[in-house]
Amino acid sequence: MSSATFEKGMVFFLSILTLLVSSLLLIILATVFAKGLPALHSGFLIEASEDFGRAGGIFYQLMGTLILMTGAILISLPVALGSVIYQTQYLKSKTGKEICRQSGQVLNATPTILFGLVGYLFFGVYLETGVSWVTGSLILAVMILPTLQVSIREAIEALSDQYKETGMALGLSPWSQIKSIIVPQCYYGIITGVFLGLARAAGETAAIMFAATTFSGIRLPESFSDPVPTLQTHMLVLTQEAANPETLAQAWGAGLVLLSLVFFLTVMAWILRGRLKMEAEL
Amino acid sequence: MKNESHGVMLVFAGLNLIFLCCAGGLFFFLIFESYPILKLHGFDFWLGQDWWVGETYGALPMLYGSTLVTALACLLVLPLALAVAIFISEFLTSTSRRFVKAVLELLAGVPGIVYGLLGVSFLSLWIKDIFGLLDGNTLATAGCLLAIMILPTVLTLSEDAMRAVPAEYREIALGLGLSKWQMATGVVLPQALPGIMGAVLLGIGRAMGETIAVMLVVGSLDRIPDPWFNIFSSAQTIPSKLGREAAESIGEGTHWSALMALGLMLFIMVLLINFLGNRCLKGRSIS
Amino acid sequence: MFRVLLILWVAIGVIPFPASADHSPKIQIVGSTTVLPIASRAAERFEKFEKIEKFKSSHRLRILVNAGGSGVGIHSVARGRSDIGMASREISPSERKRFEGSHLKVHTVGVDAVACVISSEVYDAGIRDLTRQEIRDIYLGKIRNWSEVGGPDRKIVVVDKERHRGTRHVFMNFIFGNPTAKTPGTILVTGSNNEEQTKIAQSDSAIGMLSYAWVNDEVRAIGIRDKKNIVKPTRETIRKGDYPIVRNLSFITAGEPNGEVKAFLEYLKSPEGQQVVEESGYIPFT
Amino acid sequence: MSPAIQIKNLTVTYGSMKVIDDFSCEVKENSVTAIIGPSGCGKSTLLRSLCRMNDRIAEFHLAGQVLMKGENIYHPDVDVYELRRRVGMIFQKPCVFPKSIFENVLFGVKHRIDKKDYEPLVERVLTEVNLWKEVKDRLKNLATTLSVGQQQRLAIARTLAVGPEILLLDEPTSSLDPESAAAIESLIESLKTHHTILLVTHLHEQAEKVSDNLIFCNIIK
Repeated sequence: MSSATFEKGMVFFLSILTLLVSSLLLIILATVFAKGLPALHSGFLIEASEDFGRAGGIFYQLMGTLILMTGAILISLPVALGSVIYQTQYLKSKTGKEICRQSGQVLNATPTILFGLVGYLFFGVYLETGVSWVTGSLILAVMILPTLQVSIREAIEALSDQYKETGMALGLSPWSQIKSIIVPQCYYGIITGVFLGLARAAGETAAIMFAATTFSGIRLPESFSDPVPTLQTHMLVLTQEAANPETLAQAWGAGLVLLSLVFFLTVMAWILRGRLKMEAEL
Repeated sequence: MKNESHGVMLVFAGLNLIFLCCAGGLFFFLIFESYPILKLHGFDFWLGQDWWVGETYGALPMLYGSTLVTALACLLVLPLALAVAIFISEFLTSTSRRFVKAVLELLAGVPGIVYGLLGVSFLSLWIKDIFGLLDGNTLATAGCLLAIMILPTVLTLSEDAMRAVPAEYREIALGLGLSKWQMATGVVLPQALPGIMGAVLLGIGRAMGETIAVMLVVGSLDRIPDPWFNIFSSAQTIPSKLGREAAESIGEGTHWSALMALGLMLFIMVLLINFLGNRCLKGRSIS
Repeated sequence: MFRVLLILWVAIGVIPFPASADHSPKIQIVGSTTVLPIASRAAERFEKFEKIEKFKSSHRLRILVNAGGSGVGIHSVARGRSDIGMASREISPSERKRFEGSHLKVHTVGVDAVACVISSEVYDAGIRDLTRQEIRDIYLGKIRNWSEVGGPDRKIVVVDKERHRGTRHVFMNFIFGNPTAKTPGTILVTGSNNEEQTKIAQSDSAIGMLSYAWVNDEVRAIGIRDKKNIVKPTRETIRKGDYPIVRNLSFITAGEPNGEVKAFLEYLKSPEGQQVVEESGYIPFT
Repeated sequence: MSPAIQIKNLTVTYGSMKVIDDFSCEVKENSVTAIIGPSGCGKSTLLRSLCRMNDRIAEFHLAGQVLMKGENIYHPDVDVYELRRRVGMIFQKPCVFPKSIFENVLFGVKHRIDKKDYEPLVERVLTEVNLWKEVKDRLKNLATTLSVGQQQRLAIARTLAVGPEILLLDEPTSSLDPESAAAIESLIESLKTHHTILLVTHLHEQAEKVSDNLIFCNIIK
């Protein structure tokens, strides 16, 4: 078999593999969609769940996930923005920058279950926030910090030096430089980071499993110390009853809603990242 | 005007400090909380074979389970990722390349619980039937599920490593009359090898840390499988153990300290792997 | 541009904010998945029941129920992390010693039996009862195939529960005389009753332990044979006390309950409450 | 009356590379001084050192003295931002922000003066750089729509709005077409009545035409 046909064969074989891998997503989507659809009756998104999740809707679970997500961004955005601005504008020492970069990588690589453990211990037990949506938001905030920082840092570094030099030449103080040059110009980078952070916080289960959620009895949290039902933990409980068809259908329905939420946020981040590139070339 | 900008700098410095404390605090708490058990048991905590709450705490089964599951995932992913990465970076047009990359990024974003659901409803039943096992929740199921989960990450990073190979190398190869295939395997692949190593290591780091999907399909049996290489027996990994038992012992007691020691072990392993991975990604050889 | 970012940040902040409106009272209940159905159903009924002012508490009371197992229930009520702990087993001596300071008080609301359960396929193949010794050998890994106890020729899938679970305590206490017995024969460990029920239903040669109320046509309960007489777990045998593996289902409080917690516990002991226990498949206590 | 700028044996090194070696000169007030020399002889570095733009660069090291109105600008308790407002700098490639012309002009001062002074200031500086007639009715649209020559004049207007005494021009016309370059040169002559101007260029006739005195800068070996 001459080497030419061998090569053609190999390339063909690889193309099949690539097709297989990229169709993997479609297979996952199709299964979740096909399995989840029967559960999506009219009230699925607005009714409460009944009979331990075997029937009814997932309204409060969805609200719980949204509350945790937004709480996380609320806490994480200022810290991420502030720390990246400090690292790029004020921090000069090489070792200082290296330490910050390494800590960013540490936080990004840490298994999320450890955030749950140490987060619950520190926030829940030491700071007395107990099992509540506040603890959940704080844990998720720490978890998505690196995601936000990467996007913000990308946007700031993509900013051409010319703008900064011009700002400096005009004698702008660092704060006014940040306020009128850095933040406005990196606006899309920040928003992209927010959406990526939301997507990651929405899909996270291990970190909030025992720190922020409850099985039944709660609708909307009515105080800072109330836990919240979430889509993820609802799915976790239902998945453990996979033998019971109605429960499994509910789990798939919740999975479909969670997956579409995560995909929606990711696609929004892409659209904004597109604007970011366009912005940088302006 | 002078003190105003100084005050502002302090605010930003403060925010940066909070960020550093998060990273540092995590490590500190893990060490601080696992100190009691390490003092009590010392080394045989890591080597102890049986984990019986209240009596003895042996971390070996979890350690072994984690390593075996990750090794299995890595074994399945490596050839597939390498082959597909070559095809994407060398043989695909740029538009379809961008489309495949987008698909991969979406795949990487799928939450772990959805993979868990897929694993429980399909994978474990298939593996049970194919291999005629007693129960579908085994190391093999967890390994396959993890392979699917880390495939997008490893694939994207390896493909980036291959794209990072300078265009001149390709021109020289083509100039010498090599075919595209010979160029890909002869020039691009060896050049991109450190990057690919980095990609695989980062993939391993993520596989090690996955909790939910593994917890649902690994069978959570705190024992090393009787013939040690038997991947078709239930076992336990560190994150799965933490996920199952953390609620019971939260906050105090030797049980909690033992769990935190497990967490510390996982933390150090993942950090080491990640550190090596990032060094490779930067193209510096590991030596 | 900066203002827009600020407005977005504040807008995001508004979503979780309604969460901190009024502080209506709530009861936190954590613990055994066996007792959980009673607590959840009673909670729903009690909130409606309590609305017709029978127990005269003004605010809309919310009762939060969480799973985790008897061990978690006892630990969290003793540590004050929840108002009521659910347990389907007695408080162990080590727990009593450890949580002396919290003066744990046990309120029993029902009785339940732990059945030795097997997959329906094995049940249909003729296994109707086992001796205590046989079950012990299965969990010790001495018996590995159903054919050794007169069943089909299939390896036994020995399913065990997490160590701190109440159902396991009671079952192992009966089989081994030691609630935290080690079981080398185990093939698979599950957590909640629902997970165990699922595993046994999915398998065709499994053996496990499950509260009597969770038995269904996929997961069948078998009798305990003692030489000649066989005791099958039914309502009568449990009520009369013939069935050996029984336990109280109890709600545990740290010290004397008061206010809403007292009202809820009284409701559980009231006829309506016992009706909920009956509906959940357990035997009322009174 | 001490000269506007006094440089005494200035030596500037980047890490190991010596860029300026023992350079001294004086610049009289309200005059145009041109520094001529081939590219790479440290002209731009000299200019940037006069308004301390190089402070942020890690291996930058400066010896010698730079005095403005007798005051050493590298003295520790000199407020760098105050200094940069007194010394305006124009870059080779005009840089305008992706904002309206109006906002661009006010960029350096908008948080330091109140609203009612915006209109008159914009008109004054734009007429000073004789750009007012061309843009007065389209102040609101994006500055990036202007031609390169207009952008450079807008940049100068923006710097003038801050009210500097000294103007440093780093080859202001090298990226412009001849016609707008001539406009900039005539602008420099009109500006020298109220400002001290230091021009860096490699075009000899531009230097002779515009400047009062010349400084030759040679390549250090």
